[in-house]
Amino acid sequence: MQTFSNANSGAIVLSLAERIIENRAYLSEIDGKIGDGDHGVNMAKGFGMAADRLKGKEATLSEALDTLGTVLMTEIGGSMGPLYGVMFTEFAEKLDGVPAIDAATYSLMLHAGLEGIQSIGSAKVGDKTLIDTLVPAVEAFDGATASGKPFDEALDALVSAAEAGRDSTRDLVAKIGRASRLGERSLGVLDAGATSCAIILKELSLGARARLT
Amino acid sequence: MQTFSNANSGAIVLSLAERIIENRAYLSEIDGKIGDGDHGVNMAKGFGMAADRLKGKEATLSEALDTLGTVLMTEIGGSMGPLYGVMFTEFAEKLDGVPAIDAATYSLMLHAGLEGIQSIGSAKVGDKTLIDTLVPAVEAFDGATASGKPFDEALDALVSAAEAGRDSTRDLVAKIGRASRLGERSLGVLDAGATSCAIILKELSLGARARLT
Amino acid sequence: VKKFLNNPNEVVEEMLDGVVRAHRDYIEPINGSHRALVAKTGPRPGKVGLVIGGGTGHEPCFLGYVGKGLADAVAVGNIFSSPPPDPIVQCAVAASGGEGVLFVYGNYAGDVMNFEMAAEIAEEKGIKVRTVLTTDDIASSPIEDREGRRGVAGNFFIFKIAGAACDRGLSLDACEAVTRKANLRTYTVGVALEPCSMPQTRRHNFEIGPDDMEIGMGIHGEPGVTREHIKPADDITDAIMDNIFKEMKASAGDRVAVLINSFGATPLMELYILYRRVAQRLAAKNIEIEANWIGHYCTSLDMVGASISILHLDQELTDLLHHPCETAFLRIN
Amino acid sequence: VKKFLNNPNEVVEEMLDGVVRAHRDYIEPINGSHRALVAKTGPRPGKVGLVIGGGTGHEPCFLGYVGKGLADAVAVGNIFSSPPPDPIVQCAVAASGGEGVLFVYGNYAGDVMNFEMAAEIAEEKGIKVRTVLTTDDIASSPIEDREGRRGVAGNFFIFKIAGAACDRGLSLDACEAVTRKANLRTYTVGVALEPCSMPQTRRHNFEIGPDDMEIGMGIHGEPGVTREHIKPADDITDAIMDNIFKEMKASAGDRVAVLINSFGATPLMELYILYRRVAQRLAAKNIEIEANWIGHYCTSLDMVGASISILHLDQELTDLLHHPCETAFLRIN
Ligand SMILES: Nc1ncnc2c1ncn2[C@@H]1O[C@H](COP(=O)(O)OP(=O)(O)O)[C@@H](O)[C@H]1O
Ligand SMILES: Nc1ncnc2c1ncn2[C@@H]1O[C@H](COP(=O)(O)OP(=O)(O)O)[C@@H](O)[C@H]1O
Ligand SMILES: [Mg+2]
Ligand SMILES: [Mg+2]
Ligand SMILES: [Mg+2]
Ligand SMILES: [Mg+2]
Repeated sequence: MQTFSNANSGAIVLSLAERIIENRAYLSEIDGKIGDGDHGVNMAKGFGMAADRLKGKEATLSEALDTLGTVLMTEIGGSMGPLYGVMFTEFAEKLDGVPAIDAATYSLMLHAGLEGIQSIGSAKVGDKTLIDTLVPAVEAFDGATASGKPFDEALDALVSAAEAGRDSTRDLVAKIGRASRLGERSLGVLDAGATSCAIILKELSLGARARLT
Repeated sequence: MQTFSNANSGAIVLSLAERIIENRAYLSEIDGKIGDGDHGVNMAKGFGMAADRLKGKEATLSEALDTLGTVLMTEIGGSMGPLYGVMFTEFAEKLDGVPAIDAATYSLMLHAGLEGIQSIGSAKVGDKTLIDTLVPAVEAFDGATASGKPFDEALDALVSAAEAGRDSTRDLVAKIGRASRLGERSLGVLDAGATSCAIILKELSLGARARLT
Repeated sequence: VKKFLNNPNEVVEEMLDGVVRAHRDYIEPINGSHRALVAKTGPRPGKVGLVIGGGTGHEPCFLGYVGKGLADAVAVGNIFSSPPPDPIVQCAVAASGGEGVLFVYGNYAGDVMNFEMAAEIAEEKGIKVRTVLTTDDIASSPIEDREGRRGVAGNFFIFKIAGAACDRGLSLDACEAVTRKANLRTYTVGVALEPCSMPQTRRHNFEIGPDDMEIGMGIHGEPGVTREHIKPADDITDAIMDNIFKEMKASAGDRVAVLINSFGATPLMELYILYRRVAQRLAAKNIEIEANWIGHYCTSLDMVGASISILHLDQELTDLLHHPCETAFLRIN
Repeated sequence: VKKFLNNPNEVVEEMLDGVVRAHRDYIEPINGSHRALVAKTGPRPGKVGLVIGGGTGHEPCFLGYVGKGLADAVAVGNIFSSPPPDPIVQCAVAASGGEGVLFVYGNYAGDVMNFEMAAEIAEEKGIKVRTVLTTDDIASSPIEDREGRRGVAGNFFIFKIAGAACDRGLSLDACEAVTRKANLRTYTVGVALEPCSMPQTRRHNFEIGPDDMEIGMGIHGEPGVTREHIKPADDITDAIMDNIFKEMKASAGDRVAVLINSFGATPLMELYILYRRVAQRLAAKNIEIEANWIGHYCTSLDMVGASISILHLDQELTDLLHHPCETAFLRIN
């Protein structure tokens, strides 16, 4: 059975931060079209702060995710502070004390994050939010493992589904958040949160995949 | 001896106003380079107001110039209100009561206007102001009549000298007014007042020339 | 886009450093944090505490309205982003005088999540919290969804009323009720001519065509209701006032307060031109202007544009509007 | 360039219509003219009258500073143009309380010509007139030509001092003397990042390259001292403060008032960043900030830029600075 080690996997969070910082301008630009243009800036700030705290430390993945979740939740504010804050905190909690992370644990982790987000916001699939990335990604992962696929293939399925989910937001009318007041005018552009969520899920899963033994 | 009639020549002031209004944007643009960009706007406002008061009236040239001078002096403000205000008022005074205006009267008029301006401001030739247009124009007119040239040719000389005087300001360093704080940076652009003054002198003189009998 | 900046990532910290130095007569950091500022004179035993807050980029909102007779504390977020729960909790604690604390802030998903988490924590600390979400932007949602609307420049009026109610020693219930009433009677519509740009990117957050304007623009540059060809100032004002009149059930003899607010880059000259028309429109209906404010009251960084807010007064609101206050950007006495 | 306008040629009239409606508590037209406005409470027998004025496009300069304890009347010109003599004379008459009238305005050729003509006419009417030209823009001419300098945002301080002196009932001589002192002790430097544009042309009055700024910019968009590559806010502030320190002979323990003024489109956020550095620089020399103002006090239409003004106080100026006043844009009590 494929697993990856919690110990020393904290570096995954550093590369997560790198991806977000790289995409700062892009994410703000998307948010500017139907939102307020701060998504990339805020995300980069929060992930950058977490990375600064982690740099040089040999953190476990669960510790690193906890640091990230805590920074987002307590220092960032905006929509992303609470939403991603709770997601990463939940992720961390499910991995806490697990030395070798297998597909079942990974699935548990994903579900806990999703539930955390849904406990704060009330977005559903189709509302043009990060939920449109997260829900199909989790489902694809579970579907793949249920049909007997190994961890690495399930991660691939997760990444593809996340990206397809992100792309689906282009044709959705926003039902929640800032863009919801736009009605039809919100059509034709990606949702910023769905886009950052796809980046996060991809980087996390690529990190896990590269460490599978 | 060539003369033109004071009566019914008030229309010259209307065409003067037309020229200034046509050049509104141009004059403001020049003023914007080394001044505050309002010359065309203010001139057009003042000349337009005067034209509105004159329209439909059969004014003499002296009456029309007096209206223009009074409007500028009492309603326009800025540098142009007093300077051109006094110039046109002085012009009007010298023509007042003269039925047939000859070259000698025209010269008297020009000198009175020039002195009026100099009594308010203290600009000299070379300071990069309208004086650089006005002084050589008056001198050229006087020179031409002194050398025996008829009124029409003297007017031609006046117009050429006014335009040459205007052009001379391009290579002058401003010594007075807003632009004077710029030093060398005021080189290379025309002075706004010198430019409007050339327009005024040309239109006035063309109007006179066309009416000569 | 050019701005006076040092490190673009430190822009909020540097601004707040300037704010704290400039306004020390009115506000001071709570436990040394510039993200939670308390009025020097404001909180006191027996008085309901008023906590306001939100993202930055709207200066003088929100910190300019903290002081005696107005808000007791302000929680300060990043640009266009709600503060996290912690500074809000600190504000609640600092503002609390034992009679409960009123949270008043704009209705945005991020603010709601963070302020609600803060309210829970404050309640755990034994502080009773009530919340009024401001929803004055009538362009942001149809009337059927009044509660879904955004809070924008009308905040100015709603804070003022809430602050006066608290300062008069009304109960938490009463403070909440009159603040809710002020919110329901405040109507704002904004119009943008040019976009704003974030200091960190120095690029326009969005684009408006060279001959267009955006009606109903939010204070974070959220797109508005319609994008139209730019019109004369009076036509724009008429469109806004028609919308306001549709919702505001004002009769001849009624009184209102008017706020003409620049979004940042629109100068006073143009605001007066808008005010002129607003006054004409109100006069035509025999509605009296009890008070007016014209200037930069709730901005959106460097956006070119303006908003018009009308507070439909009644006797109680008129009274509270005139109640003295002393803050960096509003003084009544 | 987009603006809220109706007829661009009527922009000043429409603005003044708005002004007169908005600020009726403070100012009223003299003989029905919006070009000459008098303070509702201000002029009174036995008090020297203070008349200020100049072109428009600088709002809230100058009309925002008319009222009890500050200016008694303001003459209002066209955009960036001095008013003609007539409204100035009307102001002198309205402001006169028999003890003479003080004219305080910026040192510009146009203003000087028109105000001097007005002064002559007022003298003919038996009103004693004294004039103080403001020359606070230290970037506009070298120190040897101090009298040739422009008057810019430092007007704010000079008007305040003059208004207080008049309100205290000082003699015309004494009012003139202390106003002259305030002018000599006020130091301003402006920086523009982007040009302004006139409502009538809606084009930039001049151009500044995409990476440049203009140091020493005047409030009418007159070019400044140098055009340089744009620098961080602290560097700009340092350059300005270095220039000011060169002229201001302040010692440790001295007190100053600080004005950080937006030229129109620069938002408060950035002004606070400038203020932060000004405060740091003053603190490093142990110079105390007695009072500060940060915002839109003397603008230049929609120009992006700001100016820093320092008033070097002494006991008399400190006293007069704190003297109460009540105007549309400055209230001290
Ligand atoms: N209730 C919610 N549930 C899930 N996602 C949400 C919710 N509200 C907003 N979002 C996400 O937040 C994103 C915007 O994030 P961001 O720009 O950082 O915050 P803000 O909208 O406060 O400026 C949206 O693109 C959307 O995906
Ligand atoms: N003292 C003076 N004598 C003659 N012309 C002058 C004087 N001062 C200024 N000018 C002229 O005035 C012109 C500027 O006019 P204008 O732009 O209308 O006024 P302002 O400088 O007040 O904005 C200058 O170009 C110059 O020719
Ligand atoms: Mg956003
Ligand atoms: Mg000019
Ligand atoms: Mg935001
Ligand atoms: Mg001018």
